[in-house]
Amino acid sequence: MMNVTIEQVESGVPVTIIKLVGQLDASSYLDVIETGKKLHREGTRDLLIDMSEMTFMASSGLVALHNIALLMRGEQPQDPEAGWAAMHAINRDVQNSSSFEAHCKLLNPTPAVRKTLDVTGFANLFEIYDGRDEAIASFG
Amino acid sequence: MMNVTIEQVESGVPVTIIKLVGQLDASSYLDVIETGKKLHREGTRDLLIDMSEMTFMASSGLVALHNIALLMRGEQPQDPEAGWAAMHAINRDVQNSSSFEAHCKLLNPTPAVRKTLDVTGFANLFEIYDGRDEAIASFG
Amino acid sequence: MSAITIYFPPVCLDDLAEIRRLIESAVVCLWEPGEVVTELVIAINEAVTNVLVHGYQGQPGHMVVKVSRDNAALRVCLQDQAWPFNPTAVPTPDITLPLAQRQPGGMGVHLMRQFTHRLQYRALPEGGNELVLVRQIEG
Amino acid sequence: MSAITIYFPPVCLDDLAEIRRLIESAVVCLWEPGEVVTELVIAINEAVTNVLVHGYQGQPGHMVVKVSRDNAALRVCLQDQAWPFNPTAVPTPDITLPLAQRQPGGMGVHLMRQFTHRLQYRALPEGGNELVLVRQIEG
Ligand SMILES: Nc1ncnc2c1ncn2[C@@H]1O[C@H](COP(=O)(O)OP(=O)(O)O)[C@@H](O)[C@H]1O
Ligand SMILES: Nc1ncnc2c1ncn2[C@@H]1O[C@H](COP(=O)(O)OP(=O)(O)O)[C@@H](O)[C@H]1O
Repeated sequence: MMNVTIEQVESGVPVTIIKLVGQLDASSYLDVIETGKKLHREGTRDLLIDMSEMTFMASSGLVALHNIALLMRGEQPQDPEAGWAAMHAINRDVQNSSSFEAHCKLLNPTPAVRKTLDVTGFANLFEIYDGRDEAIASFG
Repeated sequence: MMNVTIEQVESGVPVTIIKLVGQLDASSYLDVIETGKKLHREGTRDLLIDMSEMTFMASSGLVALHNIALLMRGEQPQDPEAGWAAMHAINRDVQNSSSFEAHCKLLNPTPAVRKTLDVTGFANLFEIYDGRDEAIASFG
Repeated sequence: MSAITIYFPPVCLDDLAEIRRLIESAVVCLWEPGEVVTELVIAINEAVTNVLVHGYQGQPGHMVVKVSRDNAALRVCLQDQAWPFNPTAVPTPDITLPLAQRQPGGMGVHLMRQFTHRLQYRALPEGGNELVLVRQIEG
Repeated sequence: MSAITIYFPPVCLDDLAEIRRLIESAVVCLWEPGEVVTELVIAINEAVTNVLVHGYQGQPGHMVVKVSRDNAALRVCLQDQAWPFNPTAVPTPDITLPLAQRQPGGMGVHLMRQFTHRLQYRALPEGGNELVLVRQIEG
Protein backbone atom coordinates (compact mmCIF):
# COMPACT_ATOMS: atom_id res chain seq x y z
CA MET A 1 0.00 0.00 0.00
CA MET A 2 1.43 3.26 -1.13
CA ASN A 3 0.26 6.70 -0.19
CA VAL A 4 1.45 9.65 -2.21
CA THR A 5 1.48 13.30 -1.18
CA ILE A 6 2.40 16.04 -3.61
CA GLU A 7 3.84 19.47 -2.94
CA GLN A 8 5.00 22.30 -5.20
CA VAL A 9 7.94 24.52 -4.31
CA GLU A 10 9.99 27.17 -6.17
CA SER A 11 13.75 27.19 -6.49
CA GLY A 12 14.60 29.10 -9.67
CA VAL A 13 12.45 26.50 -11.41
CA PRO A 14 9.22 25.03 -10.06
CA VAL A 15 10.01 21.76 -8.30
CA THR A 16 7.42 19.12 -7.47
CA ILE A 17 8.06 17.02 -4.37
CA ILE A 18 6.33 13.69 -4.33
CA LYS A 19 6.44 11.78 -1.08
CA LEU A 20 5.98 8.03 -1.26
CA VAL A 21 4.65 6.64 2.01
CA GLY A 22 4.50 2.87 2.52
CA GLN A 23 5.62 -0.08 0.45
CA LEU A 24 6.57 0.22 -3.21
CA ASP A 25 6.29 -3.22 -4.78
CA ALA A 26 4.87 -4.98 -7.83
CA SER A 27 1.33 -4.38 -6.59
CA SER A 28 1.78 -0.62 -6.27
CA TYR A 29 4.43 0.57 -8.74
CA LEU A 30 2.00 1.14 -11.61
CA ASP A 31 0.08 3.61 -9.46
CA VAL A 32 3.29 5.52 -8.84
CA ILE A 33 4.05 5.64 -12.57
CA GLU A 34 0.50 6.90 -13.17
CA THR A 35 1.08 9.65 -10.64
CA GLY A 36 4.29 10.58 -12.46
CA LYS A 37 2.47 10.73 -15.78
CA LYS A 38 -0.28 12.87 -14.31
CA LEU A 39 2.22 15.29 -12.79
CA HIS A 40 4.03 15.50 -16.13
CA ARG A 41 0.77 16.21 -17.97
CA GLU A 42 0.07 18.95 -15.45
CA GLY A 43 3.44 20.55 -16.12
CA THR A 44 5.95 19.06 -13.71
CA ARG A 45 9.44 19.07 -15.24
CA ASP A 46 11.57 18.82 -12.10
CA LEU A 47 10.74 16.18 -9.54
CA LEU A 48 12.11 15.35 -6.13
CA ILE A 49 11.04 11.96 -4.79
CA ASP A 50 10.91 11.92 -1.00
CA MET A 51 11.65 8.34 0.11
CA SER A 52 11.97 9.01 3.82
CA GLU A 53 8.77 7.13 4.65
CA MET A 54 8.99 4.46 1.99
CA THR A 55 9.41 1.42 4.22
CA PHE A 56 9.99 -1.08 1.43
CA MET A 57 11.09 -0.94 -2.19
CA ALA A 58 11.21 -3.88 -4.60
CA SER A 59 12.82 -4.01 -8.05
CA SER A 60 9.47 -2.89 -9.46
CA GLY A 61 10.10 0.36 -7.61
CA LEU A 62 13.23 0.80 -9.73
CA VAL A 63 11.04 0.38 -12.81
CA ALA A 64 8.87 3.22 -11.54
CA LEU A 65 11.92 5.43 -10.94
CA HIS A 66 13.27 4.59 -14.38
CA ASN A 67 9.99 5.38 -16.05
CA ILE A 68 9.43 8.65 -14.23
CA ALA A 69 13.00 9.86 -14.80
CA LEU A 70 12.63 9.31 -18.56
CA LEU A 71 9.34 11.19 -18.44
CA MET A 72 10.96 14.13 -16.69
CA ARG A 73 13.62 14.49 -19.36
CA GLY A 74 11.39 13.50 -22.30
CA GLU A 75 9.59 15.43 -25.02
CA GLN A 76 6.33 17.15 -24.18
CA PRO A 77 4.41 17.23 -27.46
CA GLN A 78 1.48 19.12 -25.95
CA ASP A 79 3.66 22.20 -25.24
CA PRO A 80 6.33 23.35 -27.76
CA GLU A 81 8.16 25.54 -25.27
CA ALA A 82 8.42 22.79 -22.71
CA GLY A 83 9.37 20.50 -25.58
CA TRP A 84 12.32 22.63 -26.36
CA ALA A 85 13.30 22.82 -22.71
CA ALA A 86 13.13 19.06 -22.57
CA MET A 87 15.36 18.71 -25.63
CA HIS A 88 17.77 21.08 -24.00
CA ALA A 89 17.67 18.99 -20.90
CA ILE A 90 18.50 15.88 -22.88
CA ASN A 91 21.48 17.69 -24.39
CA ARG A 92 22.64 18.66 -20.94
CA ASP A 93 22.34 15.10 -19.77
CA VAL A 94 24.32 13.74 -22.67
CA GLN A 95 27.05 16.32 -22.12
CA ASN A 96 27.09 15.73 -18.41
CA SER A 97 29.80 13.15 -17.78
CA SER A 98 28.40 12.29 -14.35
CA SER A 99 25.25 11.06 -16.12
CA PHE A 100 23.06 11.90 -13.13
CA GLU A 101 19.44 12.63 -13.90
CA ALA A 102 19.07 16.43 -13.81
CA HIS A 103 15.29 16.52 -13.44
CA CYS A 104 14.50 13.66 -11.10
CA LYS A 105 16.27 13.33 -7.77
CA LEU A 106 15.87 11.30 -4.61
CA LEU A 107 15.52 12.38 -1.00
CA ASN A 108 16.34 10.39 2.12
CA PRO A 109 15.96 6.71 1.27
CA THR A 110 16.10 4.28 4.21
CA PRO A 111 19.32 2.22 4.49
CA ALA A 112 17.75 -0.83 2.79
CA VAL A 113 16.38 1.23 -0.10
CA ARG A 114 19.72 3.01 -0.37
CA LYS A 115 21.47 -0.34 -0.61
CA THR A 116 19.04 -1.48 -3.30
CA LEU A 117 19.88 1.67 -5.26
CA ASP A 118 23.59 0.97 -4.74
CA VAL A 119 23.72 -2.65 -5.83
CA THR A 120 21.62 -2.03 -8.94
CA GLY A 121 23.69 0.94 -10.12
CA PHE A 122 20.79 3.36 -9.61
CA ALA A 123 22.82 5.32 -7.07
CA ASN A 124 25.09 6.28 -9.99
CA LEU A 125 22.14 7.54 -12.03
CA PHE A 126 20.18 9.50 -9.44
CA GLU A 127 21.45 12.16 -7.09
CA ILE A 128 20.48 11.16 -3.55
CA TYR A 129 20.08 13.90 -0.94
CA ASP A 130 19.82 13.71 2.81
CA GLY A 131 18.63 17.32 3.25
CA ARG A 132 15.42 18.56 1.74
CA ASP A 133 16.53 22.19 1.30
CA GLU A 134 19.76 21.17 -0.33
CA ALA A 135 17.85 18.83 -2.64
CA ILE A 136 15.41 21.56 -3.69
CA ALA A 137 18.21 24.10 -4.23
CA SER A 138 20.02 21.67 -6.55
CA PHE A 139 17.40 22.09 -9.26
CA GLY A 140 17.26 25.03 -11.65
CA MET B 1 9.48 -9.79 26.67
CA MET B 2 8.67 -7.59 29.58
CA ASN B 3 10.63 -4.58 30.74
CA VAL B 4 9.94 -3.18 34.18
CA THR B 5 10.75 0.29 35.46
CA ILE B 6 10.25 1.25 39.08
CA GLU B 7 9.63 4.65 40.62
CA GLN B 8 8.94 5.82 44.16
CA VAL B 9 6.59 8.72 44.93
CA GLU B 10 5.02 10.18 48.09
CA SER B 11 1.35 10.83 48.61
CA GLY B 12 0.68 10.68 52.34
CA VAL B 13 2.08 7.16 52.13
CA PRO B 14 5.02 6.07 49.98
CA VAL B 15 3.71 4.68 46.70
CA THR B 16 5.74 2.53 44.33
CA ILE B 17 4.91 2.80 40.63
CA ILE B 18 5.88 -0.17 38.55
CA LYS B 19 5.61 0.24 34.81
CA LEU B 20 5.24 -2.92 32.75
CA VAL B 21 6.48 -2.42 29.21
CA GLY B 22 5.88 -5.12 26.62
CA GLN B 23 4.00 -8.39 26.63
CA LEU B 24 2.88 -10.09 29.84
CA ASP B 25 2.31 -13.76 29.11
CA ALA B 26 3.10 -17.21 30.46
CA SER B 27 6.77 -16.77 29.57
CA SER B 28 7.14 -13.54 31.54
CA TYR B 29 4.62 -13.46 34.41
CA LEU B 30 6.91 -15.21 36.91
CA ASP B 31 9.46 -12.42 36.49
CA VAL B 32 6.78 -9.87 37.30
CA ILE B 33 5.78 -11.78 40.42
CA GLU B 34 9.45 -11.89 41.44
CA THR B 35 9.65 -8.13 41.01
CA GLY B 36 6.58 -7.77 43.21
CA LYS B 37 8.14 -9.97 45.91
CA LYS B 38 11.38 -8.02 45.78
CA LEU B 39 9.57 -4.70 46.12
CA HIS B 40 7.59 -6.06 49.05
CA ARG B 41 10.78 -7.28 50.76
CA GLU B 42 12.23 -3.81 50.26
CA GLY B 43 9.24 -2.22 51.95
CA THR B 44 6.68 -1.43 49.27
CA ARG B 45 3.17 -1.55 50.75
CA ASP B 46 1.28 0.51 48.18
CA LEU B 47 1.72 -0.27 44.52
CA LEU B 48 0.47 1.36 41.34
CA ILE B 49 0.89 -0.79 38.23
CA ASP B 50 1.29 1.34 35.12
CA MET B 51 -0.11 -0.67 32.19
CA SER B 52 0.00 2.07 29.58
CA GLU B 53 2.77 0.37 27.60
CA MET B 54 1.78 -3.20 28.25
CA THR B 55 0.90 -4.22 24.71
CA PHE B 56 -0.39 -7.68 25.54
CA MET B 57 -1.72 -9.43 28.65
CA ALA B 58 -2.62 -13.11 28.91
CA SER B 59 -4.47 -14.87 31.73
CA SER B 60 -1.07 -15.51 33.31
CA GLY B 61 -0.87 -11.75 33.73
CA LEU B 62 -3.96 -11.97 35.91
CA VAL B 63 -2.16 -14.55 38.03
CA ALA B 64 0.65 -12.03 38.50
CA LEU B 65 -1.81 -9.30 39.50
CA HIS B 66 -3.58 -11.67 41.88
CA ASN B 67 -0.33 -12.69 43.50
CA ILE B 68 1.04 -9.19 43.88
CA ALA B 69 -2.22 -7.81 45.26
CA LEU B 70 -2.28 -10.49 47.98
CA LEU B 71 1.34 -9.63 48.77
CA MET B 72 0.49 -5.94 49.15
CA ARG B 73 -2.27 -6.58 51.66
CA GLY B 74 -0.50 -9.43 53.50
CA GLU B 75 1.26 -9.61 56.84
CA GLN B 76 4.80 -8.34 57.04
CA PRO B 77 6.41 -10.33 59.88
CA GLN B 78 9.71 -8.49 59.59
CA ASP B 79 8.12 -5.20 60.76
CA PRO B 80 5.50 -5.15 63.53
CA GLU B 81 4.24 -1.67 62.71
CA ALA B 82 3.83 -2.46 59.05
CA GLY B 83 2.27 -5.74 60.14
CA TRP B 84 -0.35 -3.91 62.06
CA ALA B 85 -0.94 -1.56 59.17
CA ALA B 86 -1.36 -4.57 56.95
CA MET B 87 -3.87 -6.15 59.35
CA HIS B 88 -5.69 -2.87 59.41
CA ALA B 89 -5.67 -2.86 55.65
CA ILE B 90 -7.19 -6.32 55.57
CA ASN B 91 -9.89 -5.15 57.97
CA ARG B 92 -10.56 -2.19 55.71
CA ASP B 93 -10.82 -4.48 52.74
CA VAL B 94 -13.25 -6.79 54.47
CA GLN B 95 -15.39 -3.89 55.65
CA ASN B 96 -15.23 -2.18 52.30
CA SER B 97 -18.31 -3.30 50.41
CA SER B 98 -16.73 -2.33 47.09
CA SER B 99 -14.02 -4.96 47.76
CA PHE B 100 -11.46 -3.04 45.70
CA GLU B 101 -7.85 -3.70 46.55
CA ALA B 102 -6.66 -0.75 48.65
CA HIS B 103 -2.94 -1.27 48.15
CA CYS B 104 -2.59 -2.33 44.56
CA LYS B 105 -4.13 -0.29 41.77
CA LEU B 106 -3.93 -0.16 38.00
CA LEU B 107 -3.11 2.70 35.66
CA ASN B 108 -4.08 3.10 32.04
CA PRO B 109 -4.57 -0.36 30.58
CA THR B 110 -5.01 -0.55 26.79
CA PRO B 111 -8.56 -1.31 25.60
CA ALA B 112 -7.80 -5.03 25.10
CA VAL B 113 -6.25 -5.39 28.55
CA ARG B 114 -9.14 -3.42 30.00
CA LYS B 115 -11.59 -5.83 28.38
CA THR B 116 -9.64 -8.80 29.75
CA LEU B 117 -9.95 -7.27 33.22
CA ASP B 118 -13.67 -6.73 32.62
CA VAL B 119 -14.64 -10.18 31.42
CA THR B 120 -12.69 -11.93 34.18
CA GLY B 121 -14.16 -9.82 36.98
CA PHE B 122 -10.78 -8.27 37.79
CA ALA B 123 -12.16 -4.81 37.00
CA ASN B 124 -14.38 -5.25 40.05
CA LEU B 125 -11.40 -6.06 42.26
CA PHE B 126 -8.88 -3.45 41.17
CA GLU B 127 -9.36 0.28 40.86
CA ILE B 128 -8.39 1.34 37.36
CA TYR B 129 -7.23 4.91 36.80
CA ASP B 130 -6.74 6.91 33.63
CA GLY B 131 -4.78 9.71 35.28
CA ARG B 132 -1.49 9.14 37.02
CA ASP B 133 -1.84 11.98 39.54
CA GLU B 134 -5.32 10.92 40.49
CA ALA B 135 -4.14 7.34 40.89
CA ILE B 136 -1.27 8.38 43.18
CA ALA B 137 -3.51 10.64 45.26
CA SER B 138 -5.97 7.79 45.84
CA PHE B 139 -3.51 5.98 48.12
CA GLY B 140 -3.00 6.86 51.79
CA MET C 1 -6.52 -15.06 0.86
CA SER C 2 -8.81 -17.57 2.52
CA ALA C 3 -6.66 -20.06 4.48
CA ILE C 4 -3.08 -20.28 5.71
CA THR C 5 -1.51 -23.27 7.43
CA ILE C 6 1.59 -22.98 9.58
CA TYR C 7 3.65 -25.99 10.67
CA PHE C 8 5.74 -25.26 13.73
CA PRO C 9 8.83 -27.23 14.71
CA PRO C 10 8.90 -28.52 18.30
CA VAL C 11 8.16 -25.43 20.39
CA CYS C 12 8.05 -24.55 24.07
CA LEU C 13 7.09 -21.63 26.30
CA ASP C 14 10.15 -19.61 25.28
CA ASP C 15 8.70 -19.48 21.77
CA LEU C 16 5.31 -18.19 22.88
CA ALA C 17 5.70 -14.56 21.85
CA GLU C 18 6.97 -15.56 18.41
CA ILE C 19 4.23 -18.15 17.90
CA ARG C 20 1.67 -15.50 18.82
CA ARG C 21 3.16 -12.94 16.46
CA LEU C 22 3.31 -15.36 13.56
CA ILE C 23 -0.29 -16.49 14.06
CA GLU C 24 -1.36 -12.86 14.34
CA SER C 25 0.41 -12.11 11.04
CA ALA C 26 -1.52 -14.97 9.44
CA VAL C 27 -4.84 -13.76 10.86
CA VAL C 28 -4.07 -10.26 9.58
CA CYS C 29 -3.67 -11.72 6.07
CA LEU C 30 -7.36 -12.64 6.33
CA TRP C 31 -8.85 -9.78 8.28
CA GLU C 32 -7.84 -6.21 9.03
CA PRO C 33 -6.17 -5.42 12.36
CA GLY C 34 -8.48 -4.17 15.10
CA GLU C 35 -10.54 -5.38 18.00
CA VAL C 36 -11.57 -8.67 16.38
CA VAL C 37 -7.97 -9.67 15.70
CA THR C 38 -6.68 -8.44 19.06
CA GLU C 39 -9.25 -10.43 21.01
CA LEU C 40 -8.92 -13.50 18.82
CA VAL C 41 -5.16 -13.45 19.37
CA ILE C 42 -5.71 -13.33 23.14
CA ALA C 43 -7.94 -16.41 22.84
CA ILE C 44 -5.44 -18.22 20.60
CA ASN C 45 -2.62 -17.39 22.98
CA GLU C 46 -4.53 -19.05 25.83
CA ALA C 47 -5.09 -22.17 23.76
CA VAL C 48 -1.45 -22.33 22.68
CA THR C 49 -0.25 -21.69 26.23
CA ASN C 50 -2.38 -24.54 27.58
CA VAL C 51 -0.96 -26.93 24.98
CA LEU C 52 2.59 -25.93 25.88
CA VAL C 53 2.12 -25.85 29.67
CA HIS C 54 -0.45 -28.57 30.39
CA GLY C 55 -0.33 -30.62 27.17
CA TYR C 56 3.40 -30.86 26.54
CA GLN C 57 4.26 -30.00 30.17
CA GLY C 58 7.25 -27.91 29.16
CA GLN C 59 8.70 -30.49 26.74
CA PRO C 60 9.04 -29.20 23.16
CA GLY C 61 6.14 -30.35 21.00
CA HIS C 62 4.78 -29.94 17.49
CA MET C 63 1.91 -27.66 16.59
CA VAL C 64 -0.02 -26.97 13.41
CA VAL C 65 -2.15 -23.86 13.09
CA LYS C 66 -4.60 -23.30 10.27
CA VAL C 67 -6.33 -19.94 10.04
CA SER C 68 -9.16 -19.51 7.58
CA ARG C 69 -11.98 -17.20 6.77
CA ASP C 70 -15.38 -17.57 5.22
CA ASN C 71 -17.70 -14.64 4.79
CA ALA C 72 -19.01 -14.73 8.31
CA ALA C 73 -16.17 -15.91 10.52
CA LEU C 74 -12.49 -16.37 11.20
CA ARG C 75 -11.56 -19.93 12.20
CA VAL C 76 -8.32 -20.85 13.90
CA CYS C 77 -7.64 -24.58 14.07
CA LEU C 78 -4.92 -25.70 16.46
CA GLN C 79 -3.57 -29.24 16.34
CA ASP C 80 -1.14 -30.79 18.80
CA GLN C 81 0.26 -34.22 19.59
CA ALA C 82 -0.25 -34.04 23.35
CA TRP C 83 -2.41 -36.28 25.57
CA PRO C 84 -6.12 -35.88 24.83
CA PHE C 85 -7.75 -33.06 26.75
CA ASN C 86 -11.03 -31.37 25.98
CA PRO C 87 -10.90 -27.71 27.05
CA THR C 88 -14.55 -27.15 26.14
CA ALA C 89 -15.39 -29.35 29.14
CA VAL C 90 -13.64 -27.01 31.59
CA PRO C 91 -16.34 -25.49 33.85
CA THR C 92 -16.97 -21.73 33.87
CA PRO C 93 -15.17 -20.04 36.78
CA ASP C 94 -17.02 -17.80 39.24
CA ILE C 95 -15.78 -14.35 38.29
CA THR C 96 -17.71 -12.62 41.10
CA LEU C 97 -15.57 -14.02 43.91
CA PRO C 98 -13.36 -11.63 45.89
CA LEU C 99 -9.64 -12.03 45.32
CA ALA C 100 -8.85 -13.81 48.56
CA GLN C 101 -11.39 -16.53 47.74
CA ARG C 102 -10.14 -17.06 44.20
CA GLN C 103 -7.61 -19.63 43.14
CA PRO C 104 -5.01 -17.89 41.00
CA GLY C 105 -5.38 -18.95 37.37
CA GLY C 106 -8.24 -20.80 35.75
CA MET C 107 -9.07 -17.89 33.44
CA GLY C 108 -7.56 -19.25 30.22
CA VAL C 109 -10.50 -21.23 28.84
CA HIS C 110 -12.82 -18.50 30.13
CA LEU C 111 -10.95 -15.91 28.02
CA MET C 112 -11.13 -18.23 25.00
CA ARG C 113 -14.89 -18.41 25.42
CA GLN C 114 -15.27 -14.67 26.00
CA PHE C 115 -13.23 -13.65 22.98
CA THR C 116 -14.65 -16.16 20.49
CA HIS C 117 -18.14 -17.18 19.47
CA ARG C 118 -17.53 -20.93 19.41
CA LEU C 119 -14.97 -23.51 20.52
CA GLN C 120 -14.96 -26.93 18.82
CA TYR C 121 -12.88 -29.78 20.15
CA ARG C 122 -12.07 -33.21 18.86
CA ALA C 123 -9.49 -35.80 19.74
CA LEU C 124 -7.58 -36.58 16.55
CA PRO C 125 -7.91 -40.19 15.34
CA GLU C 126 -4.09 -40.39 14.98
CA GLY C 127 -3.62 -39.07 18.52
CA GLY C 128 -3.40 -35.50 19.76
CA ASN C 129 -6.00 -32.76 19.89
CA GLU C 130 -7.74 -30.34 17.59
CA LEU C 131 -9.29 -27.17 18.93
CA VAL C 132 -11.08 -24.77 16.60
CA LEU C 133 -11.73 -21.21 17.74
CA VAL C 134 -14.42 -19.44 15.74
CA ARG C 135 -14.84 -15.70 15.82
CA GLN C 136 -17.68 -14.14 13.88
CA ILE C 137 -16.77 -11.09 11.87
CA GLU C 138 -20.11 -10.19 10.34
CA GLY C 139 -23.82 -10.48 10.92
CA MET D 1 12.69 -22.51 16.76
CA SER D 2 14.50 -24.01 13.81
CA ALA D 3 12.03 -24.38 10.92
CA ILE D 4 8.58 -23.07 10.04
CA THR D 5 6.52 -24.09 7.03
CA ILE D 6 3.71 -21.95 5.66
CA TYR D 7 1.14 -23.25 3.18
CA PHE D 8 -0.54 -20.45 1.27
CA PRO D 9 -3.89 -20.76 -0.45
CA PRO D 10 -4.00 -19.69 -4.11
CA VAL D 11 -2.49 -16.20 -4.06
CA CYS D 12 -1.93 -13.41 -6.54
CA LEU D 13 -0.23 -10.03 -6.72
CA ASP D 14 -2.85 -8.38 -4.51
CA ASP D 15 -1.64 -10.61 -1.70
CA LEU D 16 2.02 -9.68 -2.09
CA ALA D 17 2.35 -7.34 0.89
CA GLU D 18 0.66 -9.85 3.18
CA ILE D 19 2.74 -12.77 1.90
CA ARG D 20 5.86 -10.69 2.51
CA ARG D 21 4.80 -9.73 6.01
CA LEU D 22 3.94 -13.28 6.97
CA ILE D 23 7.23 -14.66 5.66
CA GLU D 24 9.08 -11.87 7.46
CA SER D 25 7.29 -12.81 10.69
CA ALA D 26 8.43 -16.39 10.20
CA VAL D 27 12.02 -15.33 9.51
CA VAL D 28 11.94 -13.16 12.63
CA CYS D 29 11.00 -16.25 14.66
CA LEU D 30 14.41 -17.61 13.66
CA TRP D 31 16.63 -14.55 13.63
CA GLU D 32 16.47 -11.11 15.17
CA PRO D 33 15.22 -8.18 13.03
CA GLY D 34 17.92 -6.11 11.38
CA GLU D 35 19.86 -5.80 8.15
CA VAL D 36 20.05 -9.55 7.50
CA VAL D 37 16.29 -9.96 7.74
CA THR D 38 15.52 -6.78 5.81
CA GLU D 39 17.73 -7.76 2.88
CA LEU D 40 16.61 -11.38 2.91
CA VAL D 41 12.99 -10.22 2.77
CA ILE D 42 13.80 -8.05 -0.27
CA ALA D 43 15.29 -11.12 -1.97
CA ILE D 44 12.33 -13.31 -1.02
CA ASN D 45 9.92 -10.67 -2.27
CA GLU D 46 11.61 -10.73 -5.69
CA ALA D 47 11.35 -14.51 -5.85
CA VAL D 48 7.68 -14.49 -4.81
CA THR D 49 6.90 -11.67 -7.23
CA ASN D 50 8.45 -13.58 -10.13
CA VAL D 51 6.39 -16.66 -9.30
CA LEU D 52 3.21 -14.60 -9.20
CA VAL D 53 3.93 -12.45 -12.26
CA HIS D 54 5.89 -14.71 -14.60
CA GLY D 55 5.12 -18.17 -13.17
CA TYR D 56 1.40 -17.95 -12.53
CA GLN D 57 0.97 -14.99 -14.91
CA GLY D 58 -1.54 -13.26 -12.68
CA GLN D 59 -3.68 -16.40 -12.10
CA PRO D 60 -3.98 -17.40 -8.42
CA GLY D 61 -1.53 -20.16 -7.56
CA HIS D 62 -0.34 -22.16 -4.55
CA MET D 63 2.87 -21.48 -2.70
CA VAL D 64 4.68 -23.21 0.14
CA VAL D 65 7.40 -21.41 2.04
CA LYS D 66 9.71 -23.11 4.48
CA VAL D 67 12.10 -21.00 6.49
CA SER D 68 14.79 -22.67 8.54
CA ARG D 69 17.99 -21.94 10.32
CA ASP D 70 21.12 -23.83 11.14
CA ASN D 71 23.97 -22.25 13.03
CA ALA D 72 25.47 -20.58 10.02
CA ALA D 73 22.60 -19.62 7.73
CA LEU D 74 18.95 -18.80 7.17
CA ARG D 75 17.35 -20.83 4.37
CA VAL D 76 14.11 -19.88 2.69
CA CYS D 77 12.67 -22.57 0.44
CA LEU D 78 9.94 -21.48 -1.95
CA GLN D 79 7.86 -24.05 -3.82
CA ASP D 80 5.32 -23.32 -6.53
CA GLN D 81 3.27 -25.27 -9.07
CA ALA D 82 4.07 -23.06 -12.07
CA TRP D 83 5.84 -23.98 -15.30
CA PRO D 84 9.49 -24.89 -14.74
CA PHE D 85 11.81 -21.90 -14.79
CA ASN D 86 15.32 -21.72 -13.41
CA PRO D 87 16.02 -18.18 -12.13
CA THR D 88 19.65 -19.06 -11.35
CA ALA D 89 20.21 -19.22 -15.13
CA VAL D 90 19.16 -15.58 -15.64
CA PRO D 91 22.26 -13.66 -16.79
CA THR D 92 23.67 -10.83 -14.68
CA PRO D 93 22.47 -7.44 -15.93
CA ASP D 94 24.90 -4.63 -16.77
CA ILE D 95 24.37 -2.20 -13.92
CA THR D 96 26.79 0.38 -15.33
CA LEU D 97 24.58 1.37 -18.28
CA PRO D 98 23.07 4.87 -18.33
CA LEU D 99 19.33 5.00 -17.81
CA ALA D 100 18.39 5.65 -21.45
CA GLN D 101 20.21 2.49 -22.55
CA ARG D 102 18.68 0.28 -19.88
CA GLN D 103 15.57 -1.81 -20.32
CA PRO D 104 13.28 -1.14 -17.38
CA GLY D 105 13.19 -4.17 -15.07
CA GLY D 106 15.48 -7.15 -15.03
CA MET D 107 16.78 -6.36 -11.53
CA GLY D 108 14.80 -9.00 -9.60
CA VAL D 109 17.16 -11.97 -9.83
CA HIS D 110 20.08 -9.56 -9.46
CA LEU D 111 18.68 -8.36 -6.12
CA MET D 112 18.15 -11.98 -5.02
CA ARG D 113 21.83 -12.65 -5.73
CA GLN D 114 23.02 -9.46 -4.06
CA PHE D 115 21.04 -9.99 -0.88
CA THR D 116 21.73 -13.70 -0.40
CA HIS D 117 24.84 -15.85 -0.41
CA ARG D 118 23.45 -18.69 -2.50
CA LEU D 119 20.47 -19.55 -4.71
CA GLN D 120 19.62 -23.21 -5.30
CA TYR D 121 17.08 -24.24 -7.89
CA ARG D 122 15.46 -27.53 -8.77
CA ALA D 123 12.44 -28.51 -10.82
CA LEU D 124 10.21 -30.57 -8.53
CA PRO D 125 9.66 -34.18 -9.64
CA GLU D 126 5.90 -33.74 -9.20
CA GLY D 127 5.96 -30.53 -11.29
CA GLY D 128 6.59 -26.96 -10.20
CA ASN D 129 9.72 -25.27 -8.91
CA GLU D 130 11.77 -25.07 -5.76
CA LEU D 131 14.05 -22.14 -5.12
CA VAL D 132 16.16 -21.98 -1.97
CA LEU D 133 17.63 -18.66 -0.87
CA VAL D 134 20.50 -19.00 1.58
CA ARG D 135 21.70 -16.10 3.66
CA GLN D 136 24.68 -16.61 5.94
CA ILE D 137 24.30 -15.19 9.41
CA GLU D 138 27.64 -16.08 10.95
CA GLY D 139 31.24 -16.81 10.08
N1 LIG E 1 -4.18 -28.75 26.77
C1 LIG E 1 -4.42 -29.14 28.05
N2 LIG E 1 -3.98 -30.34 28.46
C2 LIG E 1 -4.20 -30.75 29.72
N3 LIG E 1 -4.87 -30.03 30.64
C3 LIG E 1 -5.34 -28.83 30.29
C4 LIG E 1 -5.14 -28.30 28.97
N4 LIG E 1 -5.74 -27.11 28.90
C5 LIG E 1 -6.27 -26.87 30.11
N5 LIG E 1 -6.05 -27.90 30.97
C6 LIG E 1 -6.53 -28.01 32.36
O1 LIG E 1 -7.64 -27.14 32.52
C7 LIG E 1 -7.39 -26.19 33.56
C8 LIG E 1 -8.03 -24.83 33.25
O2 LIG E 1 -7.34 -24.23 32.17
P1 LIG E 1 -7.35 -22.65 32.01
O3 LIG E 1 -8.75 -22.19 32.09
O4 LIG E 1 -6.64 -22.35 30.77
O5 LIG E 1 -6.59 -22.09 33.28
P2 LIG E 1 -5.07 -22.29 33.74
O6 LIG E 1 -4.32 -22.86 32.59
O7 LIG E 1 -4.62 -20.91 34.09
O8 LIG E 1 -5.13 -23.20 34.93
C9 LIG E 1 -5.89 -26.15 33.68
O9 LIG E 1 -5.48 -25.76 34.97
C10 LIG E 1 -5.49 -27.57 33.36
O10 LIG E 1 -5.62 -28.38 34.50
N1 LIG F 1 9.24 -17.73 -12.04
C1 LIG F 1 9.48 -17.35 -13.34
N2 LIG F 1 8.81 -17.95 -14.33
C2 LIG F 1 9.04 -17.61 -15.61
N3 LIG F 1 9.91 -16.65 -16.00
C3 LIG F 1 10.59 -15.99 -15.04
C4 LIG F 1 10.43 -16.31 -13.67
N4 LIG F 1 11.24 -15.52 -12.96
C5 LIG F 1 11.90 -14.75 -13.85
N5 LIG F 1 11.52 -15.03 -15.10
C6 LIG F 1 12.05 -14.40 -16.35
O1 LIG F 1 13.34 -13.87 -16.04
C7 LIG F 1 13.36 -12.46 -16.31
C8 LIG F 1 14.24 -11.72 -15.32
O2 LIG F 1 13.65 -11.73 -14.05
P1 LIG F 1 13.98 -10.58 -13.02
O3 LIG F 1 15.45 -10.44 -12.90
O4 LIG F 1 13.26 -10.88 -11.76
O5 LIG F 1 13.43 -9.23 -13.65
P2 LIG F 1 11.94 -8.80 -14.02
O6 LIG F 1 11.02 -9.77 -13.38
O7 LIG F 1 11.83 -7.42 -13.49
O8 LIG F 1 11.89 -8.83 -15.52
C9 LIG F 1 11.91 -12.04 -16.28
O9 LIG F 1 11.68 -10.92 -17.08
C10 LIG F 1 11.20 -13.27 -16.81
O10 LIG F 1 11.22 -13.28 -18.22
